[in-house]
Amino acid sequence: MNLITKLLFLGLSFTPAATFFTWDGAVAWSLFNGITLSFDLTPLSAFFMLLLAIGAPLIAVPMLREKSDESAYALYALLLLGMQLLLLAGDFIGFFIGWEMMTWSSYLLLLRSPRTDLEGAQSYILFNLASAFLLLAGMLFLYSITDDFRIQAVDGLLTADKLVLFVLFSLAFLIKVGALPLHLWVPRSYDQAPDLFSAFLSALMSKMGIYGLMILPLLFPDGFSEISGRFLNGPVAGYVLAWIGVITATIATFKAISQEDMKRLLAYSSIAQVGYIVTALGVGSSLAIGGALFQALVHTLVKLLLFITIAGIILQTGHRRFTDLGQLISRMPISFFGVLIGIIGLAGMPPLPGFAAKYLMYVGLIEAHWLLLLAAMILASTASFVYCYKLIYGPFLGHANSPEAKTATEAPWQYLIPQIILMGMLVALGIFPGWAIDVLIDPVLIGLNMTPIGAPTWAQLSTNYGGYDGVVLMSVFATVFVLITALFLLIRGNMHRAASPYDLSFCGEVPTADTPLHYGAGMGRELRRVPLIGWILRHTTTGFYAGLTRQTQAAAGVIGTLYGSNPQTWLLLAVLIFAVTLTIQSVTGA
Amino acid sequence: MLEVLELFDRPAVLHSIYLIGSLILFFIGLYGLLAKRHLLKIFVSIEIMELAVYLILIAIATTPGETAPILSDGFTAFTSMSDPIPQALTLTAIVIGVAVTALGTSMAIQYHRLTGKVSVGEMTELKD
Amino acid sequence: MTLHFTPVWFIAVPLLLAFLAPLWVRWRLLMPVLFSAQVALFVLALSWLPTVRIAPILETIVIAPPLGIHLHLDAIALLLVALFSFAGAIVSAFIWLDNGAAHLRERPAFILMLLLIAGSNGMVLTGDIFNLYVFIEIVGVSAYALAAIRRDKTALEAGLKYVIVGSVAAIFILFAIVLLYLQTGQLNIAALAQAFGNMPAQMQLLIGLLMLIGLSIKAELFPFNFWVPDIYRGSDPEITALYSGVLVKAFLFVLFHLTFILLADPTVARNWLMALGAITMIVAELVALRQNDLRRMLAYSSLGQVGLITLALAFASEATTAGALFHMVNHTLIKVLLFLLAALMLRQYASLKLTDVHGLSRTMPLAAGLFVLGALAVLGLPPFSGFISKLWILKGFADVQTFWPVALILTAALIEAGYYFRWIRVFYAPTDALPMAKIEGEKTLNYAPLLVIAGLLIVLGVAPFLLEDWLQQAAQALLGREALLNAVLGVQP
Amino acid sequence: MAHYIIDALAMLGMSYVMGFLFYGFYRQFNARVQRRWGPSVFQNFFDNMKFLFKTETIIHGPMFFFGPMIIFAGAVTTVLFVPYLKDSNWLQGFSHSGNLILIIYLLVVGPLGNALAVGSSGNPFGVMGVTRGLTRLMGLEVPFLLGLALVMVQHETASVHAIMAAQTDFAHWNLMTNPIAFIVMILPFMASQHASPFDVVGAPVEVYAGPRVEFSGRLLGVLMTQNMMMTVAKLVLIADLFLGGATTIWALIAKTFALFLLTAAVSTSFPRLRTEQTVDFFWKIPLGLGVIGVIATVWFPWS
Amino acid sequence: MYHHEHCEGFQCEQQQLEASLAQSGSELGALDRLMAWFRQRSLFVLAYGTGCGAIEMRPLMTSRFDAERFGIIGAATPRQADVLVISGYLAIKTLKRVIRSYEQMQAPKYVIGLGSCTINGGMYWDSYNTIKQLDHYIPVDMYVNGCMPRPEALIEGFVALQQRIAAGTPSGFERYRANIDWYKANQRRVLGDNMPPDYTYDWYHAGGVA
Repeated sequence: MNLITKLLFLGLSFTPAATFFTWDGAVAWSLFNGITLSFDLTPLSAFFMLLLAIGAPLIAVPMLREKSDESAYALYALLLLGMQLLLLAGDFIGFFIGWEMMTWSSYLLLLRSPRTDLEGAQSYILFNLASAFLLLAGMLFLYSITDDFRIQAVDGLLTADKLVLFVLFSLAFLIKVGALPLHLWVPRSYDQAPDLFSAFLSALMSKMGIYGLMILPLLFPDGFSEISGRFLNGPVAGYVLAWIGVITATIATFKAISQEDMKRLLAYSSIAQVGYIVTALGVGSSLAIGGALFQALVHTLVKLLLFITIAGIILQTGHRRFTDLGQLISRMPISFFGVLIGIIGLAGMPPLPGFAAKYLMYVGLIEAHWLLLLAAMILASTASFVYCYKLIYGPFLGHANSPEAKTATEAPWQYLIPQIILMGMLVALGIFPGWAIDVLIDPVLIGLNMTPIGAPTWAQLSTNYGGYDGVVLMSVFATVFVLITALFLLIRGNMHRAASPYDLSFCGEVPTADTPLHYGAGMGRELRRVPLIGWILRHTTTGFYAGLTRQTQAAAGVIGTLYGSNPQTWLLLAVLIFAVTLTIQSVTGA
Repeated sequence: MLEVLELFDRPAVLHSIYLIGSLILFFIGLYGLLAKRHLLKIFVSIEIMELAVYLILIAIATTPGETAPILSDGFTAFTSMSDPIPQALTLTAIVIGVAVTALGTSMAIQYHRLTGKVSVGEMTELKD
Repeated sequence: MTLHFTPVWFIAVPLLLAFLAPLWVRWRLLMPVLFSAQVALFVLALSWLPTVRIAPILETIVIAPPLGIHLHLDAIALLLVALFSFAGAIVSAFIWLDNGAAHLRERPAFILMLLLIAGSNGMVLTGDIFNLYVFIEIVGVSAYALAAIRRDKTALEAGLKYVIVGSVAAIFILFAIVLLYLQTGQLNIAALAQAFGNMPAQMQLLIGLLMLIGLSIKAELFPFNFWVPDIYRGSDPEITALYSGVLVKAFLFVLFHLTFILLADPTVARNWLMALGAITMIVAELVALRQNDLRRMLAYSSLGQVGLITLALAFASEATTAGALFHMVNHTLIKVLLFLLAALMLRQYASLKLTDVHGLSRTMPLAAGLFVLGALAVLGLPPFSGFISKLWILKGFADVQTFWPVALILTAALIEAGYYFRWIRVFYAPTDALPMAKIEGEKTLNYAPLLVIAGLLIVLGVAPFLLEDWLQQAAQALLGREALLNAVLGVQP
Repeated sequence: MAHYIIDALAMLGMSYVMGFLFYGFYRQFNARVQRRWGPSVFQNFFDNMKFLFKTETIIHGPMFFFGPMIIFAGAVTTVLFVPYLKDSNWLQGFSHSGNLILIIYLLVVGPLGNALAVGSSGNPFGVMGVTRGLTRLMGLEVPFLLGLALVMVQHETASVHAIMAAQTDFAHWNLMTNPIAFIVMILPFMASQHASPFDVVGAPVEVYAGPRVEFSGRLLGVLMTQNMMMTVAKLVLIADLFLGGATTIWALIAKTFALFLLTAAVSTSFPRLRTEQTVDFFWKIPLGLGVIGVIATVWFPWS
Repeated sequence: MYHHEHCEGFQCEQQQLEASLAQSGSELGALDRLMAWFRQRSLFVLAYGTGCGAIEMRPLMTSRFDAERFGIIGAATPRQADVLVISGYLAIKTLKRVIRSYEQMQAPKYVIGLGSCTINGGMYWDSYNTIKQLDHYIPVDMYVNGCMPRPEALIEGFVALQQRIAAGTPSGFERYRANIDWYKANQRRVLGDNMPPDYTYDWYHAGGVA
């Protein structure tokens, strides 16, 4: 029974893949009053469907390790259903239905974690519903103008209408991707969700926001071009969006550096990474959109890998804070490589594909001559090195800081299989960036009526600003690495391994187990002394939202006093209103 | 003197008097409803208000000189008879009103037995 | 002898069955009769659907309108009657299957519930305004008595408060009817409608206001709905389900029926009623944020939905009206579901305070799941039917570029989400406490009626076109003043 | 194939020789400024050889060993992706398969690999140094890349070859046509060479020698070697980008030496900055200049 | 060059220790000579001032004496250092740190004893908490006497050390490795239970290769 349920669940997790591979032809479903839902797979939605198809089974595999939990499985299936509906939808109603199903089923999955507190759960659902309702408002606005719920209906609107739609939709989707200052829910929920579900949230659900944002370039109001033409090579709205993205990326990166909890760090890093995508979408050129798609792909793979690996660590040690872990490299070597590959991808280092994505986005920005944005983006992406380093140093290097970290063993195979698959995918993508361009991204660009980027060979990433060859790069690096290592080992001499982890040059002192040798949480603390970063880290939006909640509650309290318990008061009020209305109406003469 | 009495026979005057009287009654009831705390007094007030409304109906619908709407004693046509409908309505309404009042008072008595309270203001059990 | 089906049955059958109560008691058939009566009425209503779609049925009693009393069965009346019988059937099935509340399974409750349904049906069906008053009072009396039927302190307090407020509301209505009669000499609503425009404006205003306030108190509109939370908190949840699901809907119908019929131009009252609805909605949702008792919270949520329905109905466009009627249906289903769940939870937990139901999903997983479903539906989240009806309403507003109600409705929904999800989170909160022992009689069969509703919510959410035609006809019937006047006044005995 | 191998070896050899000679010169220069005699020009070579010939080397786990290998591989890759000569078949490495942005990122690969080794050593002082290094990187990379981006925008390409080819004569050197980019970029460039006054990360007396605290013997030798080669690669890159590249080896040496002299002059003249001062400095002065440069060259293209 | 051909008193102890090591300076191969030359040309001195002699170390690096021209430069961590200069008296407390630092230095490594205190206790000859004779505890390659010796003397000491290295003379670290038990016994005599942990030298016992 247990096994059958699990197998069924595993099968369910392949539904996106099944949809992706077997979908043919459009499907329509009539709702009411002339509203018809149409479903079809466009190149763009196929791209995101592919991400889903990759991600869903990979998260399902480690989930099988837990005790079989039917309701969680059911919710997960609903979530997948919602996301597929969303991606397939050809009109906004279907999109909204999928969007909402995704929202509430993910919320219910979030509740299954014992760590979810009231604030986390509430902020998750309220922000997401706010996003959904903004989307609904935008849909209705569009409908009121065009009498049409189809997504293509946004073409050819007036500037003012476009502006309204742009604001509504971008707010909706920016909440979903967690752009500042609408990101409050992201760190909380990613942190508190069940460990594997965090992977889903970060890797896949944030991509749905990106999918939504992809329609925004259609909506850029073009009325300001005469003002902006001189300064900007592009629409003002795109410029604003790009700045939102890059500010999000920068601030979230600094916040990530200052986190002391692995999952919170990854949450902020998700915000930052998605911020790059928003920036690239703001640029809106084919290079930048290609970069955004590439980044979406890479970020999906990387975050899946990292969250699954971290989940494995948490499973094995029960700890999640950098201060409690350490020195797992020898005990969890595969996980170490998982995180290593993950952070290399995250930091956008060559030769892994994170670099290809960043390269496309940078070139997109340079091509648009948006250099200040480029500078800010570089700031964010170099600052991300710090948190990447923290992420690998904290758990794996340094010294074990808790009894569990000293005795942990490698994560179970259910966790390792997805890790290994994802590592393989990342490395392969890094070697063959041209393949991703050619096979995955160019069809989408063609589908969006944009110039495809094109790739001369599968190994080459090529733009009109120049490109690079993944195979050459990888082989040079690997050859040198192998040669120098071999050379070094050949003339090995008296190389010996320290007999104790405490054999450190420690100013002549002898460190012991009690000496605080692990630098895990302290990393990044000194960044506060840099004025800009210190300022950013001192400020949060929590206060604002808490204040808003407080004010609403207070208002509710004030109005609530009307609802007393004395029937005479109720009647007195009714009679008074009657009298007053009657008098006013009689005097003014109705 | 007679003219004065005749004046009273005129429907408009008579109706005004009835109307004013009923309205006074209505407001007495309303006052009681809003100002008195005792449950039974409140029901009495409600009953007074209701009666005031009935009075208005009966009084305004009837003009002096009309006879009761009963077809007997050789009366074969509905001439100069008062409108029968208001009376029927009033009778029905009175029945309903009695039912409501009876229900209310019985509840009030039971409530008093259970809690010993008679005042509306003391009914705060339901407030959180 | 062939049975002649007439709309009177919707009123007469429950009344008759209620009067025969001693018989059912002797035969121990109270609950089966209660349930099967409602089911029969529901089936009857459905079987009439094809007929009514073609033309409304006018059942005259003795003489033709405007002099005689008549019942008017058109699409909307049929919709509501079917809805009321369905809600009644669900509630009675629940009471039957659930052996918790003994006092609801006895004769008084049986009679009162039948009376309540009969009265509600009568309110919907009748074409005579005094008849309407009588039905309002029948419903009122049975509702007051049902509120107090548990006969403990809280129930009696609720009953007393209800009596006081309800009878004052009835006096307002009666006053308005009296004035109407005195002005026109008519009691037939259609005839009144023709004469209403000829009355002096001051009188129109006075009557309108009296009627509005009387019905607003009954139909729970702000600022006349302060009584609602107390009553909902004090009486049994099963009964509350009927209040929220049946009673309020009947009064809402009456309010708008009269508005649309009496006023030749409904736009006169539009702004008033829309404002009333909007304020009701916002205020109720806001206040609900701070409620710590489940039943009070549900009461406020009910108010909020009533506000929404009012807002949509008052706009008097066909799309919003149809949407609002659909929302009425959905809201009835949802609130019956939620209140019956509250009843089930009350069996298990001493109180339904926020702090007492932590981790409820451990002990009552199905109840918690159904609560989630109900909450999602009431918030208007797909794929449940609440979404469709809200979308319908919003689309109706968007059709004519009226955006402030859209903004208000969405804001209200957001606030509503704030408290519903707080409760859900509490239900699913991790607790250290061991799961409570299951009480006796807690069985899955109890949930059967609730599962029916849940299934219906999903089916209607996925396939709303099942009800589409009916709803649109109902909306046309509600808004079609001329058609109704012609139909009623043109008929011959 | 053989061409590539010989070419690569030549590039590496040239980088190494130029590297230790430049550093030797720097020590001489520094000593003369301080009115000392100073060590021999070959002193860095001696030091490096001494470390490479140490008979004992301690390691702290496999990652500690692979870190220096990664950094060395990164340095070699960087060297091989920078074209040393203009209009020549030689000393090109694999630069046709790369571009400027790739090179900039390759510059960072090695240090990050090394950071893993430092972390693996378990010495908190080393990690502290790494953090400082990453912080400094965060500070310097923004103006550095902004300066290079100005050049890329100017030539509408990210290819080093194309940028080199566009600078036909002295008047068309980017130093002349886009001086603001050079000014923006040059100070961060010095910092990326670990030159004083931005050398707080690895200076011997700052938190115990920084990231290299645990490295000893031959591993330290490897680190020194790659540092010299990397320095030369960076100098060549800047010479390519701003000084019009070089057609002969002598021109290359002259141009890189001129750049190195500039660095050395700055280094000997200014006292060391703390990490956060470094970052703050880069975000104020060079970045501010960069913003002015963007406004001047992109928003208001006079030319 | 103040180098004695004949041993006197306690110096004989050291010569006896050295006697066991092969005198192989003249047998150096070409590569070995090159390596030795590089080594002597580049001496990194651990910046560790144990006593008052540390004050004499500073001028050594400055413009006036400029030790850098001999390839002598300071190093912050023992991992990178080649030469440990014991600058004067050595308190027992400091001895523990000195031993630890010395063992953390990577071979080839050298020790220079600075001043009289390292030779025979000097003016602290009767102090209860300084050691009297440094080469009982760690092997000394070169003594520079005086109290304190001037930087010139220090330079001369360094130069002498360089010559020894270039000649391939067996160094202290080999002696230390060969006679580790003797040194440890001496150290334990003064340090008692306060010995530094033994994982830094344990592998000497396994033939010097770990």
